[in-house]
Amino acid sequence: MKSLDKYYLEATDRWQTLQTSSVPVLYVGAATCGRAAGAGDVIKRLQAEIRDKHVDVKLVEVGCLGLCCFEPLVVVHKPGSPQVCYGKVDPDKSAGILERYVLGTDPCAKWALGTTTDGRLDGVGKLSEHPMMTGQVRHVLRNCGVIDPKDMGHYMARDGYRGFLRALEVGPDKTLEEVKKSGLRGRGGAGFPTWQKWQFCRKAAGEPKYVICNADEGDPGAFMDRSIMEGDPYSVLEGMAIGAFVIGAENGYIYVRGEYPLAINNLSIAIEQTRSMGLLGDDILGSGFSFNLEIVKGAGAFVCGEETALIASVQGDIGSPRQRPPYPAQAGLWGKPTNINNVETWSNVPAIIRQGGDQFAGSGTDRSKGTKVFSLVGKVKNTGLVEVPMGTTMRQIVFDIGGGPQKKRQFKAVQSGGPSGGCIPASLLDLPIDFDKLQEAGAMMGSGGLIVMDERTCMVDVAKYFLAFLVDESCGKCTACREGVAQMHNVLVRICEGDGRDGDIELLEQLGSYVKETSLCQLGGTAPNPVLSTIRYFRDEYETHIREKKCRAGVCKSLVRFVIDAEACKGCGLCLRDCPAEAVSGEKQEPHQINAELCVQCGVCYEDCPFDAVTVE
Amino acid sequence: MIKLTIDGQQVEVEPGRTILDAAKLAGREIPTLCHHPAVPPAGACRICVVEIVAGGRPGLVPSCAYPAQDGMEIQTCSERVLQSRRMTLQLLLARSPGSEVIQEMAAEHGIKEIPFPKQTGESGDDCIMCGLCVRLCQQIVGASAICFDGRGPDRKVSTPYADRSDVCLGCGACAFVCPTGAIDPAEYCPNPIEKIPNEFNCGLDSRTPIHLPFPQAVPNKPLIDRENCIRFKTGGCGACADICPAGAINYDMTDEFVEEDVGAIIVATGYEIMDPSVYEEYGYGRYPDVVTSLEFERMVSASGPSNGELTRLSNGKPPKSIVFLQCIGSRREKNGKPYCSKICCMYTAKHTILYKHKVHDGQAFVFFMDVRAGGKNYDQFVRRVVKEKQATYLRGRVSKVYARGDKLMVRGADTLSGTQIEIAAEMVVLAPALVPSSGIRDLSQKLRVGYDEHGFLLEAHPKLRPVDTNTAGVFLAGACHSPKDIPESVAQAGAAASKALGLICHTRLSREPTIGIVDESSCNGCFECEGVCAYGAIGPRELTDKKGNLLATVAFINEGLCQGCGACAATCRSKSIEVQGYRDDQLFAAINAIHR
Amino acid sequence: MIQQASDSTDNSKWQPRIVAFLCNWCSYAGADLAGMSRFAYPAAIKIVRLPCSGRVDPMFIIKSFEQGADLVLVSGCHPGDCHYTSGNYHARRKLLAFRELMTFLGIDPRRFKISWVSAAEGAKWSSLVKEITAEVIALGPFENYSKLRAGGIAE
Amino acid sequence: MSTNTAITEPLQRAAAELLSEGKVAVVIGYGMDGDSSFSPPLFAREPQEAERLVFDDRCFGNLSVYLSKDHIRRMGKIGIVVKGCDLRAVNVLLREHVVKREDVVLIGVPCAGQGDPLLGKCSVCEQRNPQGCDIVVGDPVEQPQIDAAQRYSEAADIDAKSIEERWEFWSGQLSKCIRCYACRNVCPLCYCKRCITEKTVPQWIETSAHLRGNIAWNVARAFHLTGRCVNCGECERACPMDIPLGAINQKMAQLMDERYDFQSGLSSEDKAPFTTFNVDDPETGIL
Repeated sequence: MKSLDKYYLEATDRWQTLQTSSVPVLYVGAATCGRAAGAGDVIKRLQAEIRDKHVDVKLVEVGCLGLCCFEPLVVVHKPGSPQVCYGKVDPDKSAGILERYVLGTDPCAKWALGTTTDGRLDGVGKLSEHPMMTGQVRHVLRNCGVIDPKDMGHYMARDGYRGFLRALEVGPDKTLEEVKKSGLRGRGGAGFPTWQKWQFCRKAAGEPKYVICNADEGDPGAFMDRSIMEGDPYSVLEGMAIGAFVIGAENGYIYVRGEYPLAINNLSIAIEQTRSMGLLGDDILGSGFSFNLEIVKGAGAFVCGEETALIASVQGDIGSPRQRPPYPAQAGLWGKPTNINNVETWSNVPAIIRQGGDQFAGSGTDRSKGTKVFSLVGKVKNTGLVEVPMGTTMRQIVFDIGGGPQKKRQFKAVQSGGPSGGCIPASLLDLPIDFDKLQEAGAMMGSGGLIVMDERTCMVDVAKYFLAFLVDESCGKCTACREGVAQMHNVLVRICEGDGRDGDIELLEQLGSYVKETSLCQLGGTAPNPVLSTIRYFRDEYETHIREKKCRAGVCKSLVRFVIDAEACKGCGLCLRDCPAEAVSGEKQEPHQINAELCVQCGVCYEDCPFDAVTVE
Repeated sequence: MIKLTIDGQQVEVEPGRTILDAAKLAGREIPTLCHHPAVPPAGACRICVVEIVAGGRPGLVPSCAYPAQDGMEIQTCSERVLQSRRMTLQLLLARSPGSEVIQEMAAEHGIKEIPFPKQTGESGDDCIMCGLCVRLCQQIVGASAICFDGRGPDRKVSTPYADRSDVCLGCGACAFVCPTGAIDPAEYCPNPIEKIPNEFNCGLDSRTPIHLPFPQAVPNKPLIDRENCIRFKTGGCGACADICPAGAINYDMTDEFVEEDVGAIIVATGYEIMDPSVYEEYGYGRYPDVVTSLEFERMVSASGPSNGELTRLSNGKPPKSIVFLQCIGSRREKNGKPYCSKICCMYTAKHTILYKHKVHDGQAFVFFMDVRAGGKNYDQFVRRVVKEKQATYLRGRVSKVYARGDKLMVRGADTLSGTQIEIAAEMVVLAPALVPSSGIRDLSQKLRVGYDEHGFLLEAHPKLRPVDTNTAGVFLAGACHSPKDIPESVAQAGAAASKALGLICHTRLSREPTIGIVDESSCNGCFECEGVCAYGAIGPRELTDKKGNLLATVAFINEGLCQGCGACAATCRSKSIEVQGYRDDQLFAAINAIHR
Repeated sequence: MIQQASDSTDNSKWQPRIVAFLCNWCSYAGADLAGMSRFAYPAAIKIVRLPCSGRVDPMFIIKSFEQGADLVLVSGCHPGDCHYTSGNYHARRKLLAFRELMTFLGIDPRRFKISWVSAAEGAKWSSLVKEITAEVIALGPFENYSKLRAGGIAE
Repeated sequence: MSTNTAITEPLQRAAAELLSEGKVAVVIGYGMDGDSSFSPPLFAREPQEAERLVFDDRCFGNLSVYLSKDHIRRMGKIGIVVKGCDLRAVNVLLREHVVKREDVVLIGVPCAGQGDPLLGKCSVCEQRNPQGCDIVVGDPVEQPQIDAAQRYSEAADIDAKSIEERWEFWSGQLSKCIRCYACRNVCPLCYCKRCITEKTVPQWIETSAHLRGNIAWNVARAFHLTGRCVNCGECERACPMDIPLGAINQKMAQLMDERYDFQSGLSSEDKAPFTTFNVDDPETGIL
């Protein structure tokens, strides 16, 4: 076998020189979320500053560290002192940091989140001790935000492709054994043991075989896969190469949704570099194993996250699922055995092969091993990517890492698993993150979206939102999902418009169980989960909507009347100024009133009132 | 083989068969909507779900698409299955309230009303999106003219950009498989599918391009009507060839002319009935309930368009009163046929009995001139019809049939009571004149058989040789000679057959001796006779002296071919040819004898 | 009512005499049918049966006139119906040419008629004969030829 | 009487050449005879006899009459001098297999018309330059355009009379006929071994010369020449009783031309009108 030691040596020392650069280096988080927060302007400003000041400072664009609420992030490497990660760096701050810290000595501690390498910097704690980072164990995300996603050398310097080389050495059987020992289960949501899935495909008759990476990630509010692909695309490629080697597939596809252009770009660059390195293509390193990878862009259909619909889409047909069996392992892409895994599943594989399955099995619960990346969003202080070992409780994620609800609001529930998942009320916060435990609670790990909701969220409205999403995204092929979900949505719309009737809840439950049982694919199979779980834990809210025609959370427009509580109102006039319908009246410093006829229930006053004087009647 | 239990019953099926196939074997009825044997399954409508109790992933699965697996235990109507089916039907009823198929199925499953608002959308909402038509068009017919448009509840079947399709073959297969009849290919099909009227049932129902000509056809095999068959019109489809288990369909076969040298020909081309719409007073063609006796015969026949159910063509209800009008076009000097069509009186009597079988409380009337019941037991039959009140016989002609409300007023004379009579009828049956089948004139000219002005073929002699014709070897049988009923036709057919056999069973042929003979001494060899001989019976013959040198070339007549017409005799200037029996001297004597 | 020779013309004992050459398959059978159907027609007509109208030779017609025929009729099958396919077509050419020749020579063409009568046209045959007989009575005896019969030399 | 030297010499040379080369056994032509009113036929068997051949305006005879005679055909291949009208007769003989084309050598002579004054047939002649001959002697003469009215003028004169006048005319003319059968003997197309008038069983045509027999004879003759007579005029010229026989033939020729668009003798391949038919031939006057 051709050896890559020469490249490894060269890459490692290039990485070392960067880490111990005698010249200051600024790592700017330039993933999609970073750019959305303004990283692009920061980079331009820094470049201008460096040019004007004629200083020798290197700028490196890196992926996303996952601390979305603190975007844009800049990590500063100043020779002689540890790397410091600064948060919410707008262009001015970035110039300030450059001037006062990089060129000066003031570490601007108030903007710093923490140091990322060893060593002390006065006034600045360690980033790992930052509340959002403490509970996290970053295996899948270890390179994200650290390496330059367009430079394969960085990845190789941090043991990139070592797993794949080891697999080539030990052969497919041993590799599969390692994956089995690791207890790795599918991160797409179903949690099916990965080694068993690979074995089905490996044993199935039929040539050629295919491996596919499901990077459709259709759940609203889920962006873990995007960050992995943008920050560390090589891990996905390496994982797929190992999987293909075990299964005996020579062709692989990465099905990325069209809405991730940056991820597609970084992946293509990674593929190009890996191929030129000889780690992709025919007869890799003379091992006799050939593996070619291609990227297929999705056209924005949530249903294409389902494996048979995805396969149909790759084949160029309409993305609509088909009845199974036969399962894709027996007859998938063009009727040939095909193995499909999620992005996060593939990117867990290299570490398992590199460090051995036992090391991976060391973390997590007895039947859910390793870590899980969540995208923590919603009404929580610290939103962003959270990678925690299996077994961490929901409370730890929401309160410790997430910092609890915003604006001193009351925590109500957390929606886990997106449109296919269920909601977890406060009473179940101590539920550990575990495939089976979540299933029992009527929720679902799903791809990892966690949407935190506080008392200002109406659960009926949330159920309606997810159903509306599913009505649009249902492929429309089978009656159960097409008609069932639509009718459930109609019922919820009725309830939210104040036309709820007795028996609606029972009807929703009956329809829900029907759609779950009778739908052709898992989109329909899981569509009722949001409704069933909200009914299970928040039945009272449904009843108030139906009987009292009231929405306590102030969300369902036709069931809401905003009233100003005279004692609490300080007469600051904020609501009067902002009310679009001029329904608020009152003198300065005096309690204000809302004219019910004019009020259009837009909720601006209810949201903005600093003193929570606006109440829902 | 795969063994599984369906509702407790052991069944064995080959691998690859579905649970539905197994259930059929076990005699269990499972409703299907989006399933059709000729189309690959999709499991879209979910009406056929059954419950896997053991031996597979437990839960509800669509039996039409789920492969049977060894050791499976299936419940086809467990409570869980029925609940799911009821909900599916309720949802479908909400989506397509107007569809009878769904209403029927829902009623069968005990669904009274549904908890969902019924969709009131525009027409064509009978489509339950089962996708059969699209799958058929893409995978079987191969035209891919229609596709799914859109996603979710407002997904619909349409052509690309909802334009008229330029690939649709117009085969109508999608309409054929559509479970609710929601698809109307005419909307997008460039060559619209016209309904093909079923000729045998007088166009009262329609038939498909590949069809049995008529129930008792011999051989009883289907044929392909090339004008309407899509394969020949546009080269597409070919579904019949795929489905035919015997592989008997070969599109390359074409009609071919088969030439047979035969000893005898029996012409039995039968009859057609005259189109009574020429007589506007009876309203045929204007009122739907005025029908011909042939149409009536088909309507009351079990293999007819309505499987023997007699209903009015206007409103589909059984006719409570019916009037039979005789001699429509027959026995008429002006603008009609002067002859009696002979069989109408008897079949009308039969029709009154058939009518009473179909409509017990109905009343039949017959307007007649005189009942022609001359056959064996015929008159007794008619007398029984009259005596057992099957029909009221009114001797007289009908002057007019006109509509009033939903009834047909039949105004005629009853000469026995000497009064005008008007009957409110719900159906009027005309007994039109019999005419020879179309094309009889070309055939008879080809066979050189005479025919009268109505087109009936001429027998050699009405009394002495009724089955022969003037052309030797051509015989007549049945209505092509003159109107006659079945007993007479059969008798005449037997006679014709025996005559033909008599002709061809001998080794030598005896014939009239009237053939031409050449007087070689006076023949100039100009061969103008050869030009006029229609049978090519005249050829050259070389006269040589003993030493073999040619003296002259004279005409020679082949006795086998010569028919004795005498054209050559009239053309020969030197009178060197005589026709035996009509020689010049004989005719000369005849002319002289006339003047003695 | 049999049409008797009317005695209005001067030579009261003159009986019109018509010679008819009928083709065996059509006109002769038509005449036969007329008889069978009891259609009456004048007896002035004397029928000579030929296999086909194509067998008729102009000499027959001249000989008939020489023998005292006041009118000669040739009747055959309708075109297309000829039992021998084309006999009546040849006859049509020859006989029409012959009538032109008669006209040219001054012999009254009305005394030579051609007709098509099919085997089923019994009625037509009887009305045809009635018509021709009436015409020949109107024309009177065929003087031109009757004189010839006497001495051969026109006095 | 003027000898047409421009044609006579080349004619003599051609005939001598044919005879000396043995291409023909005899050359039938017109011989020089100062004191006769017409140039009699000449049978040149030796080359030197060819000098006696001549072509002038008195070569009335239609030499094709000899082609159907057995004793002449037995001589071998025959060379024959043919004017335009004679050639049409030869074409009819070829059509009726009387002689084979390869047994005869046609020597065509352009003819500006015979007789002084011009014969009737020559004034309406449309074949002054004979076509399809083996040899053509002399240069072509000018061919005037003749229309149908001129061609059938004789017949038209008689047609103009009333039917009684026609009967008077023809009964008078035909009663003159003495049944000498000169017309039959001189006509090239009357080559029957046994003529119908000689047939006695039955005797369609009475042989005595009374009007009745004569009418029958002339009807038979006219009918036998319908669609064949090429209007060479020999019958009329030969009739001792000067009966206008040509008019009858001309009438029948006019009928064939008008009705069936047929002129006899223009080619040897066409079919005689009475031996063929057309489904939609005219049917005027048929009951």
